[in-house]
Amino acid sequence: MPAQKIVSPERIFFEAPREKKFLIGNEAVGEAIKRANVDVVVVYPVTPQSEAAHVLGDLYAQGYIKDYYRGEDEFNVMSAVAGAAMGGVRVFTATCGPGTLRAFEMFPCWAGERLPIVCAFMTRGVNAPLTIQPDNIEIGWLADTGMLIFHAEDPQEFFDMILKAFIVAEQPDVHLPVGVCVDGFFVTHTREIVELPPEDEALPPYDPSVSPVVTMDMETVPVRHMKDPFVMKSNYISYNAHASWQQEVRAAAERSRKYIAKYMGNSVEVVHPEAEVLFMTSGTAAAQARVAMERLREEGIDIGLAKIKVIRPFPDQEVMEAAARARTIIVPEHNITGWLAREIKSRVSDNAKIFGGPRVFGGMTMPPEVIVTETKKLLAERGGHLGLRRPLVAARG
Amino acid sequence: MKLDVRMSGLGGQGMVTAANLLGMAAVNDGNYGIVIPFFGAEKRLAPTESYVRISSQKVYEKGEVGHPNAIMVFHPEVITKGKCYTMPFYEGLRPNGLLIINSAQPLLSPEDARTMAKLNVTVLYVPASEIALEVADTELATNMVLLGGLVGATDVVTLAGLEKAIAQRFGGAKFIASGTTAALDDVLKRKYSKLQELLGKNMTAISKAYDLVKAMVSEGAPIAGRREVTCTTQRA
Amino acid sequence: MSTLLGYKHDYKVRPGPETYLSPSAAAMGIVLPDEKQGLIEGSIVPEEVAWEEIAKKLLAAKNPTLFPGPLVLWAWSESAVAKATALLELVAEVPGMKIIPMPDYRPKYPMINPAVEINPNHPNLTIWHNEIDVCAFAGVHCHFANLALKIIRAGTDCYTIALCGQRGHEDAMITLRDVHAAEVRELTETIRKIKKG
Amino acid sequence: MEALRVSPGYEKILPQEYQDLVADGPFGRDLSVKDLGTFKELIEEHPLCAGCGLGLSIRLVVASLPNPENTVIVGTTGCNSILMPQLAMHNVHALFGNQNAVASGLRRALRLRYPEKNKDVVVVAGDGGVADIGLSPTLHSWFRQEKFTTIMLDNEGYSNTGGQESGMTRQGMVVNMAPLGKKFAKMPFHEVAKVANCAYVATVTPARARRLGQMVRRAVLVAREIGPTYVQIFCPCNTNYKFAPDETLEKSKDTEVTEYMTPEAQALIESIEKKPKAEKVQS
Repeated sequence: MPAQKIVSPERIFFEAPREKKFLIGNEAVGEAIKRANVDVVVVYPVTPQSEAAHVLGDLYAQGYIKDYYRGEDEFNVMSAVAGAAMGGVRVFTATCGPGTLRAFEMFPCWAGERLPIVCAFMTRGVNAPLTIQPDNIEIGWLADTGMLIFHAEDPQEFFDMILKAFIVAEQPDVHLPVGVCVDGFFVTHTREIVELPPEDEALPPYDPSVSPVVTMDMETVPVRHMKDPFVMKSNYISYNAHASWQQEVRAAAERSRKYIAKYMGNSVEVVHPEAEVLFMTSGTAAAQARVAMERLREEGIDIGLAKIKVIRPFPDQEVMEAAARARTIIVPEHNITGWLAREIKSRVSDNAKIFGGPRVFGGMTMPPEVIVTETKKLLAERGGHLGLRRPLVAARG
Repeated sequence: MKLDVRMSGLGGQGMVTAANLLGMAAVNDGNYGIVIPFFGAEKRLAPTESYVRISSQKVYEKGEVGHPNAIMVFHPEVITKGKCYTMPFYEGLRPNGLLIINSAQPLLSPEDARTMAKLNVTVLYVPASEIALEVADTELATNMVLLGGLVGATDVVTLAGLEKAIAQRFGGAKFIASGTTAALDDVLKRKYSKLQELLGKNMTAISKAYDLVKAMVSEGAPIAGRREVTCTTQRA
Repeated sequence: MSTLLGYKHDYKVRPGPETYLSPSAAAMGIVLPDEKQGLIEGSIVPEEVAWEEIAKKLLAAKNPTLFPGPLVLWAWSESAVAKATALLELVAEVPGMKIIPMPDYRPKYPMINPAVEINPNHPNLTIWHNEIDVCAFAGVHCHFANLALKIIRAGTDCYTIALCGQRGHEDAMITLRDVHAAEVRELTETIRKIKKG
Repeated sequence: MEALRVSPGYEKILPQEYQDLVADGPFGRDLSVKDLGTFKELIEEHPLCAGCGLGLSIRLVVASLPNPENTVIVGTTGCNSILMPQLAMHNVHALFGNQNAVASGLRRALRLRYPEKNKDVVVVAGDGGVADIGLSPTLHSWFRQEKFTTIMLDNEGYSNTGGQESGMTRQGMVVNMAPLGKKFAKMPFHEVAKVANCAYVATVTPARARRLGQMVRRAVLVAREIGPTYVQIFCPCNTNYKFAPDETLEKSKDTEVTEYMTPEAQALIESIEKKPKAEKVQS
């Protein structure tokens, strides 16, 4: 490995010259970790994350990561990185689908323990029947763990979000785990142009001394400390302590908004904000919707796109603002539950105008043609009472 | 400029490598490329596909190419025995598109041939495995020959861009490949004592097919629209 | 997140008792101050304004109390000792100001002696027992300070002040951020000035 | 020990128990079980049942640590975890059964941050936590040769949840969830530890307090230098097995005291124990 110099996060994120590479998402993970000054990685292989797990091993062999091992399963991987984070070092891991579910007990535990762990989720479907294919149903489940959740559209965004996740996570007033999610295969195995800052520059190291909780090293005061103390005596005081603790975890997520805005810009990217029809979506569904949007606009349909990059903390204000202008909102998703449509509908008061779909899952691709067709069908049905400024091209004969 | 390519073959024939090289070549030319492998747990000799989208504009679309402009068939059994992920193998092929088949002689059924004719598709037979054996002394270069054929027919990337891509892919820089692909890489690298030799042989295979296909195109006449073209080597 | 059914805007961080389970101020839209700023009852002000308000509150209190936490009670670093020393000077400047420590964060078993210590899981017991009307937190790890400040707001009428070494506490009625020894001394100086009139 | 030095001017403000800890605590003093009663212990009050053998065992374990000022305890769900908040040391409760995975990460982190100090990590967990729900991380940490000690407090069942059968319950015992008597033998876990390449394995009881202390100390020192170590402490639960609190010590004698060590561990122990105490390295 080249000798790395420590530079400011701003330098890496915004200022350093970038070089074009042609990478798959799993390689982009390695490129991010190479520059992230990570101390400990523990990881377990699971398709489609495995290549990233290999790359992380290579980075350990090259000296970019100080300690690394293949854990015994995802629950214990998430436990091991928690232990390392409690010991005051920067950690990273990655999993997906069945691994996410196997590990699940640890995610609210990370948040409750205020551990700034960054975990990549290369989402995939869950059994049964067996699948290894893309499907982001797990993001909906992760959303209520107390973790911050980002959703990247492509390898470039995956790279940038992972690096930025460390800096957002480690703010003393935030200090929460961050899940950086992508749609498995569509990002992990897709090769695209990724622009990278120099590999001889790295983020400043994690500083455990500004942690809002006690680092478990017998150096941090107070030495009389259990992480985390039981507040489970059967009385009102204990219940209130636990309730307040949960609120504080959510409050920390609220505080992250300032840093997310600073480092990641808007949590919602809007294209054609004035449009009367809006795709509101996330991840690779946004990529597919971009293509569908262009085709529909070529046909004269006034349609735009709002891509939601941050799922937690959910960008309520930005979503409400984007939604306010549109008369019809369509939410394409890569899962059967429609967790994103649910999130959006719960924020927008006139939510009868929000349509969840099209949805594909189980590994199916979402061809832009399908989004185009479904959109036209919907608009044809709604056209009459939409008060559209001009007639729609209806697909239905 | 925009070209969507689907490559169909059997696991181990280098569809993913070819797709990567094509995408890398496009990027080397200053264009945009997006390469998608077939997502599966399938193994060697199992039906496999890979996909490339090339454009002068940024490409957003992910997932398999459902409506290709060009289909490359790496193994005759994709057609004759239906060993193909997409059924039939030409499903979604756009009108006026291109179909390149690794075969010395025509093997489309009369029915498929009629369908291709109706779509005004150019069907190009290239004896890629034979050429690979002849110029590179290994069938593992079949993918290179087919790439040469595609470029000869479409000029979607430059030969210089492709040559650079081959150096990037095999030139020792870290490249993340699946376990099986990595194993086949090792076979190739063992075959040639020097890396330069491997790069040279690959490029020769590409050029050979490129020249053959170019030669089939009469001066100034576009290849699209010709019905069935059989490229033959001198030996064949 | 909240047991309050009101709108987020216009939320003020004021002495309680507020409700059965108070919301966190962050959930009610209160944001932390930036550098050189403070927060008074949820509103951002220049830090000098916050110093002055803290000084007034402490001087007007019947029973002002400093709650020093582990980060200043224990001499684990030079800056910790410096802040601890500066805090003692501040306490000396406020007539009748007491010190009740928060030596650690574990729930006390079998019972706490609220006369001699405060605990983040049930800080209200110490507030009630000592009839504390204005308190200042310093040197408490931020997570535990927030727990305590919120529980105090929920169940007592105590006015809370946070002298935070990090980014501040929106759950306090007045918070400063980046408070180290020098900043404590600035505050002490403000107290002296106000005492002089 | 810097973390237990009082800031000037605050000495008298601290509650008495902290003043005692500062003045008479065991940190940096190389004390052992035989010194009990002469120093402020790291665990005193606790909410466990009267006569609890597990509470006594933890008291003895903590008093035997060679380096308490640099030791972090990792526990797990169970009766022991009800006691742990009272422990005057850094100790971790993450979840039920993941203690050896947490300890693996923690030990590696502390080694990275303090390469010059002997930061010891000691797992203290019940039989259900170690051998049932935590079996995989326990064994894998041993196979990986993680350098920390695992101490099982074997009370032969799940006491915290109300007295259910565990893998360590003896065959034939009628307890909750084994209404017809436990149908298979007590897991031979100390034998498992040897097969899984632990460098030091001991079984003991709080009835043999000084021997327990010696074994814990040896286990921690071997783990620091060589590899994983395991101590199994038999401390039956008087509440669930329904004997009187004052019978605990008598009942806990019902086990074999055994000690196993690899030749490498034996050499290390001999080299340490033949040195006079004053020469021992303290950090």
